[in-house]
Amino acid sequence: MTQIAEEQVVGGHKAATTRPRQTPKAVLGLIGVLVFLGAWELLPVLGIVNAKYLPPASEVLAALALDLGLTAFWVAVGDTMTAWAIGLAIAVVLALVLGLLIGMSPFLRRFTNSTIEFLRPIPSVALIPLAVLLFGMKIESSLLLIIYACFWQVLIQVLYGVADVDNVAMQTARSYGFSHWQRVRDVVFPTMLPYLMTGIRLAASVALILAITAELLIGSPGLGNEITLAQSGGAIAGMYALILATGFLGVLINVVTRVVEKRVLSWHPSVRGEATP
Amino acid sequence: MQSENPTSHAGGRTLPDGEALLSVRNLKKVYRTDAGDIEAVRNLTFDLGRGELVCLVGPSGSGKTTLLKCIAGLLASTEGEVRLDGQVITGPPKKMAVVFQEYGRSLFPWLRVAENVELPLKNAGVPKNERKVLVEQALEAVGLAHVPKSYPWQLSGGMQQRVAIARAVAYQPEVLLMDEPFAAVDAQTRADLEDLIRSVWKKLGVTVLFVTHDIDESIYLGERVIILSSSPTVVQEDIVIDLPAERDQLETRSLPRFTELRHHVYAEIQKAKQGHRPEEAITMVAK
Amino acid sequence: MQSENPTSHAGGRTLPDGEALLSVRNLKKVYRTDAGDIEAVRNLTFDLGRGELVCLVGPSGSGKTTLLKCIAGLLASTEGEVRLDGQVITGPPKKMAVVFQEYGRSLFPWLRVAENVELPLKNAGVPKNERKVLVEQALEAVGLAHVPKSYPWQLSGGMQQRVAIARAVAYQPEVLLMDEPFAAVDAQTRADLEDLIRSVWKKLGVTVLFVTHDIDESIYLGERVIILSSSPTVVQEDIVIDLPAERDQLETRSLPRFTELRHHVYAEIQKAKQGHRPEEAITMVAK
Amino acid sequence: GTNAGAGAAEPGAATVKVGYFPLVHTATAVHASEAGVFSKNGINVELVQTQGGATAIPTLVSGNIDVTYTNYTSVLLAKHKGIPLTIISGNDVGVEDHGIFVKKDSGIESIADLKGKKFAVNNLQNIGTIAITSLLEEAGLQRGDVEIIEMPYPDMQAALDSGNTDAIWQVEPFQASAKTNGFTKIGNLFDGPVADMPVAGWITTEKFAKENPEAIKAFKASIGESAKELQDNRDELVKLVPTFTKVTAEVVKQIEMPKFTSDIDNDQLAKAAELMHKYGIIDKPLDVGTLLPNE
Amino acid sequence: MKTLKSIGYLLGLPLILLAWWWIATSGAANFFVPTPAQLAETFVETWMGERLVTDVLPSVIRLVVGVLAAIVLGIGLGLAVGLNRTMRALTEPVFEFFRALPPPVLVPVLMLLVGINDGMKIAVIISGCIWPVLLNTIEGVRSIDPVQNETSRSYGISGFNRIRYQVLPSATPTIMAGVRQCLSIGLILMVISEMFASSSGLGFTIVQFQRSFAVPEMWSGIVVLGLIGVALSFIFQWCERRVLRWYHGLKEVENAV
Ligand SMILES: Nc1ncnc2c1ncn2[C@@H]1O[C@H](COP(=O)(O)OP(=O)(O)OP(=O)(O)O)[C@@H](O)[C@H]1O
Ligand SMILES: Nc1ncnc2c1ncn2[C@@H]1O[C@H](COP(=O)(O)OP(=O)(O)OP(=O)(O)O)[C@@H](O)[C@H]1O
Ligand SMILES: [Mg+2]
Ligand SMILES: [Mg+2]
Repeated sequence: MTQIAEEQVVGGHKAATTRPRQTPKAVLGLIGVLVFLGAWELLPVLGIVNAKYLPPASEVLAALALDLGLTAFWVAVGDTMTAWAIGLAIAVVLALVLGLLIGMSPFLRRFTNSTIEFLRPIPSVALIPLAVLLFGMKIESSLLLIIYACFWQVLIQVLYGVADVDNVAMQTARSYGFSHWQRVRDVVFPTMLPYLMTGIRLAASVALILAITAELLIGSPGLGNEITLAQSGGAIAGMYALILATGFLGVLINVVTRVVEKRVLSWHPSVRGEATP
Repeated sequence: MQSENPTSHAGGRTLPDGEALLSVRNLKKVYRTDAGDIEAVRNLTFDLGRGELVCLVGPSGSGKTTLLKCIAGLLASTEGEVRLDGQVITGPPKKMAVVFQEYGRSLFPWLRVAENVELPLKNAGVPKNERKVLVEQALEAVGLAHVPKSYPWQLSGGMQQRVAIARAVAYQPEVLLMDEPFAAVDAQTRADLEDLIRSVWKKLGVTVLFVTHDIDESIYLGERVIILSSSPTVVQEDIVIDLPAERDQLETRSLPRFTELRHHVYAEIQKAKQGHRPEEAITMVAK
Repeated sequence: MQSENPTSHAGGRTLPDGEALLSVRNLKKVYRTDAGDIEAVRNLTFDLGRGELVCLVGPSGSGKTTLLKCIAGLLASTEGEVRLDGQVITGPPKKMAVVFQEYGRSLFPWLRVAENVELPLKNAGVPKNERKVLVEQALEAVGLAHVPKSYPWQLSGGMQQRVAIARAVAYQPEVLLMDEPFAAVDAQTRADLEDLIRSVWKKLGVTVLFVTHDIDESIYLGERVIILSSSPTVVQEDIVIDLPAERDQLETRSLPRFTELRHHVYAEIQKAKQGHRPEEAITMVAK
Repeated sequence: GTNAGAGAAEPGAATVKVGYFPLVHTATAVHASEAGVFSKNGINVELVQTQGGATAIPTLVSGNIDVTYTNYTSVLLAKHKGIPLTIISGNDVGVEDHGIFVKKDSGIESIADLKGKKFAVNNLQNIGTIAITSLLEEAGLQRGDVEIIEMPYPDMQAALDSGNTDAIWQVEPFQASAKTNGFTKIGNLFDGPVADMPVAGWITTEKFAKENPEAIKAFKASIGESAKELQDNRDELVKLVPTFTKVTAEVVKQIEMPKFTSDIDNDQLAKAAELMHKYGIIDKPLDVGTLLPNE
Repeated sequence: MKTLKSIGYLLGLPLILLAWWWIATSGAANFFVPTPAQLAETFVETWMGERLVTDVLPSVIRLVVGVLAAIVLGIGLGLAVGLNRTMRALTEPVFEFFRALPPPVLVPVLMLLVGINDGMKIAVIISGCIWPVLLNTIEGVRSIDPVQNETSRSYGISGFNRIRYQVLPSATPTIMAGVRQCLSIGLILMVISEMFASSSGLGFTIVQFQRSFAVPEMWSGIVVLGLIGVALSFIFQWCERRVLRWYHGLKEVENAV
C-alpha cells in the first residue's frame, strides 16, 4: 500500500517526464487481459481443476472463434443487446427522474426510505414467475427483470449525488434567483453527474447480467438461452465460449461508458486529473 | 475643513418608514451545532436607502458573512427580520447578486468562464445577443476578456475572483452584495475594480453592500461605512463618508479628510477588537 | 539617508554555489490543456539564502502560485529546475510547510480545527504531549484558542485561513511557503499575524517565501521583495529591503525609507501591469 | 423453434402453441412437427422453445402457450396447490436412460452402499427424489441415511469428481458423457419399486382442454405416432437431435434409448402421487383422476 | 413526538402501498399473487418457527460475512487501483469482464474452484457485491479535491497515513454509496448462491416454495428478504450517520433551508 501511495506522490513528475514513453492505457488493459487468460490457461494445466469441466482458455477461445462465424451467435448477441439497451435506458431515465425528485426533498427522502430499502433487496430472479405470468416469454419479461434490478442501482447513486451539492454553489444559484428547475439543471445535475456515471456503469453490467439470466431462466432468445442449450447439450467448451463472449460484451460496454464519461466529465477532478501533467 | 468628528451613529442608522430599501431589525443569528450553539450575530439594526453604496467592516469572525447571507435570504435569522422594500425576506429576492467570499466554490467547475458569467442571465431570460454583449463587457471590465473559454480551475485565485465579480456585474442587479470581493487580487487590479464598482453603481443606481477588510478601501468606495463590533456582534458605528462624489485613486486618497476618516475607522476597529462596545448595544445586551 | 534607489536587480539575485538554500533556475511552466497550452511562467531565476524572508509580489495571474507549487515539488516544471540545498526537487521536500491560497479547500473538513493543525505533526511522529503544546500555542497565536473543537466549515473565512496558518506554524518547518495567507483577515488581525510571522521567522530561523498583494505588507515583512512581471512572466525586479531588523507596525511604517520603498515597488508593479519588461528578460524572450 | 408444416391441417384451425425444452426426450414433438404428423392429424402446431423448471407452468397459466412439456411431479404439485391443469399425453417413461453414477474406486457398488453419502438430483421437488428414496427404502435404508442435494445436471460430474457429492443421477445425454468420462454406473434410477415410472409428459390448462377437445385428441395421437416411429429408430434420433439441441451426433449414437410413449399409466401416476405424499412433498393425498382430461 | 414522527415516516408509504395492494387483490384472485391477509398468515406460519434458526440464521450469517469481506476487499482494492493510474489501466478490463458475468453461470465455476460449501456461497456473495464498493472507491479516490492532495503532499503525509487521514475520509461519502448498494446485492446473491447445490437456507427455501407452487409461502420468503434488507439498511444508515457526521454537517447547513 505504501508503495502505491508513494508512487502517487511523485506521480505528477513521472507523468511529465516520461510522457512520450508512457504505455498507452489500451496496451496496459490488454496486458491485464492476457495475464488473466494466461492464469486461466494454467488452471487446468496445473491440475487445480479438471480440464473436462473447465477447459483451458485456448480451447474456449477456439470455440468462441467458431461461434463468431455463426449467424445464430450474432442473432443471439443482437437479442441480448436489444433487451439490455432498452432495459437500461428505461431504468436510468426512471431512476434519474425519481432520484432527483426524492433526493431534493427531505420529506420524500424520509418518506420513501423504508419502502426503498424493502424493495431493493428483492432479487429479480424471484420475480421471474411474476414476469412470466405477466408477459410470458416475450422481451417484456426480460425488461421487467432488467429494469427492476438496474433501477435501484442508479437511484441510490443519484440520491447520494444530489446530497453532494456544494453549499456555496447552491447559494450562488439561489441568490441569482434560479428557479427550481434551473437549479436542478444547472447545479444539482452537474454535481450528481459523476455519481450517475458510476451508477450507469454499475447498472450497465447488471442489465447485461439480468438480460442473460432472464434468457437463461425464462428461455427467451439470446446469449443466455444459447448458454442453457450448450449446457444441456453437454457442450462445455461451447458454454464457456459464450460466457467469455458475455464478459467481452461487458468490457466493450465499459469502454463505451468511459468514452462518454470522458466527454461529459472533462471538468471533474476524476477526469481532469488524468489529463493535466 | 470639516469637523474633526465624522457624522456617525453608534448603532446603525435607521431611516423613516418607506424610505429604506433594505432594513435590518434586531437581527440575531445563532448557528446550532452538535457541540452547542454559536452566536454569530447578536443584534443588528440598520437601514440601507435605495441606491446607497455602503461598506461593512469588522473583525474576522464578527458575522459579516452571516449578515450578508441573512440579507440575501439564504439563511433564516434566529430573531429579528430583514425587509426589502417593506417585504420581509424569506428567500432570495429577485434582481439581487451576491459575490461570495468563497469565490472558488461559487463558480461552477463544469462551466467555462464565459458560461459561468452568462448562466444567471440565461436563466433570467435575457436574449442571446444581449447576453453576449453583457458577458463580453463584464469580462473586459475585470480584465479577463482573454480567457472566456477556460474553466475556472484553470485560473489563478485572483482571476477566479474576478470571474465571480464579472458575473455579478453582468447580471445588472438592483441589489449587489459583495463579500470581500477583492481579497485575492493585486493592488493595481484592486484599484481598477474599485473604480469599476463605483462606476457600475453610478450608472445603474444599484444598492451595494460591500464587505471588506481594507479600511482605505471601505472609505474610498463607500458613502457610508458600518463597523461591526467583535463577537457578540452589534453595530459598533455607522459613519457617513463625506468625501466628494467624484473619486480618484490618487486625489481622493490624498485628501486630508480621507486620512481623518481612515484614522477614525481604524481606531474604532481597534476598539472593537479590544472588546469595546457602543453604549446602546451594551444596554441592549443588559436588558 | 540612504540612496534614493533601493539596491535592486533586474532579474532575480543569484548567490554563489553552495550559499543558496533554494535556487530557481530558468524555471518555465506551461499548463497543457485541451484548449491549448497556457504559459504560466516563462523564465524565472533567483536564489533564496538560508533563513531569508522574501516576499513575492506580482499582478494577478502572473504565476506566483505556480512558482510556489513548483518550489514545493507539487508541480513538475516544463523547463529549468528548482534546487533545495543543491538537490533538484522532484517531490515535496521534508520539513516544508505550505499555506495555500485556497485555504478553505486545504483544510480537511472531516477533522476539527485542532485535529487539522495536529495532523502533520502526528504524521511526522511528534510525541503526543509535545503535539498538544504546539497546537495550543499555534491556535493561541492566530487568535483561535477558543474554537479547537469546531469543524473548519463552521468557521468564517478569515478564521479558516488562520487555521491554515496555525497548521503551518505548528509544524515548525525549515521552509515556509505562504500564498496570500492574510487575504481574508481584517486589518488588525493582519498586523498581528505579520508580527507573528516575523517572530516565528526570527525564532526558528526558517526560510520564508511569502506571496502577497499588499505592497506595504511585502515591505514591512520582507528582507527582500521579488517582483514578477505580468505574463509572460519573468522576474521584473529583486529589491533588498534595507529597513531595520526590529520592525514595528507604527514606527517602521512611518519611516521615510518605508515610503520610498513603497513608492518604488508600486511603480514597478504598475510598470509590470503595463507590460514593461526588464531588459534581460526581453533578450531572453527574443532568443 | 421449429414451425410445423401446415399440410393436411384444416385451413382455419387455430394454431396450438406447444412449449418444449430442447432435449433428447422432446424429439417426439419435433419429429411430429417435422415429419408432418401434427398436420396429418389435423392440428396446426407451433413449437415454442421454453425453459423447463420454474417457468413452464407459469408460462402455461399466463396463456402464452397452450401446451407444455413438463415432469409429472411438478404437475402433481401444482394441482395439489390448486392450479387447474390437465395431463393430455405421456411422453417418456424412465428406463435405462436414467442412470446412477459414482466415482470409479469409490467403493460404492450398490444403493445400500450409499449410507451416509451424498446423492445429487437436479430438483428436490421432483421425480428423482421420489425414485431414489424408494430405492433406498428397498435397500433397507432410511431417507435420512443419505443426504440428497440439488444441482443442475451439467454440473454434477464435476461435483462428483471433486468429491462434493458421492453419487449422481444423470439423464441422457449426460449419461453418455458420464460413461466416457469414466464414471461407474451402479444402476438405473427407475428400477425395482419405481421401474417404468412415467417421468414427463404434455399438459395444458383445464380451460384449454375443455374448449379444445379435438385438438387435444389430435395432439395425443400425434405424439403417440411420433413415439412409435422414434422408439427403435436410433438413426432418426441421430439425425434429428443435433438439429434442435447442442448434442452432437456422436453422443446420440451412444445414448441409451429412452422409452417414448403417449400413454398415461393411471396406476403408475397414482403411485407417484402416493409416494409424493409418503415422502412429504405434498401434504395430503391427491386423486390423480382429476388430472386426466376425460373426467 | 419526535419518535411518533419517525414512525410515521417509517410506515407511511408502506401502509399506503399495502392498502393499494389490498384493494387490487380484493376482487379477482390470481393464483400467483396472494392477498395481504393470506400473506400475513403464511408469513407467521412459515417463518416464526424453527425455520428462523435452521434456514434464516445461517443465511444471514453467510450474508454478513460475505458483505463484510466484500466491503473490506472492495475498499482495499479500490484504494490500490484508484491511487495508481497504471494499476487502473491494467485491471479495468479484467474487472469489467468479471463484472459482466451472470452469477448463475459463475456459480458452477466457483463450485469447481471452491467446492460445494459455505465458502462457495460466501464467494458468490463477494463476487457480486464487491463491484459497487470497488467502483465507488475508485471514483471516490479519483475525485479527491486536488488542493487536499497537495496539502497532504506538501506536509509529507504519505503512504498509510495519507490513506488513513486524507484519502479514505475524503472518499467516504462516495464509498458509502457503494456500501449501500452492496447490501442489497449481497442479499440477492445470497438467494442465488443457495439455488445451487444447497439443502438449507433462506434462498433455498424460497426456491423450493417456488418449485412446489407454494405461492404465498414464496412471497412470504420475499418479504423476509425485504425485512432483512430494511434491517441491514437501518444498521448501515446508523453507522453512516456517525462516520459521515462531518459531511452531513457540511452539506446540511444551508441546503436544508
Ligand atoms: N455554518 C456554521 N456553523 C457554525 N458556526 C458558524 C457557521 N458559519 C459561521 N459560523 C460562526 O459564526 C461566526 C461569524 O462567522 P462569519 O462567517 O459570519 O464571520 P465574518 O465576519 O464573515 O468573518 P471573516 O471576515 O473571517 O469572513 C463565527 O464565529 C463562525 O465560527
Ligand atoms: N491548472 C491549470 N491549468 C491551466 N492553466 C492554469 C492552471 N493553473 C494556473 N493556470 C494559469 O497559469 C497562470 C498563472 O496562474 P497562477 O495561479 O500561478 O497565478 P497567480 O500569480 O497565483 O495569480 P493570483 O494572484 O491571481 O493568485 C494563469 O494564467 C492561470 O490561468
Ligand atoms: Mg466572511
Ligand atoms: Mg495565486
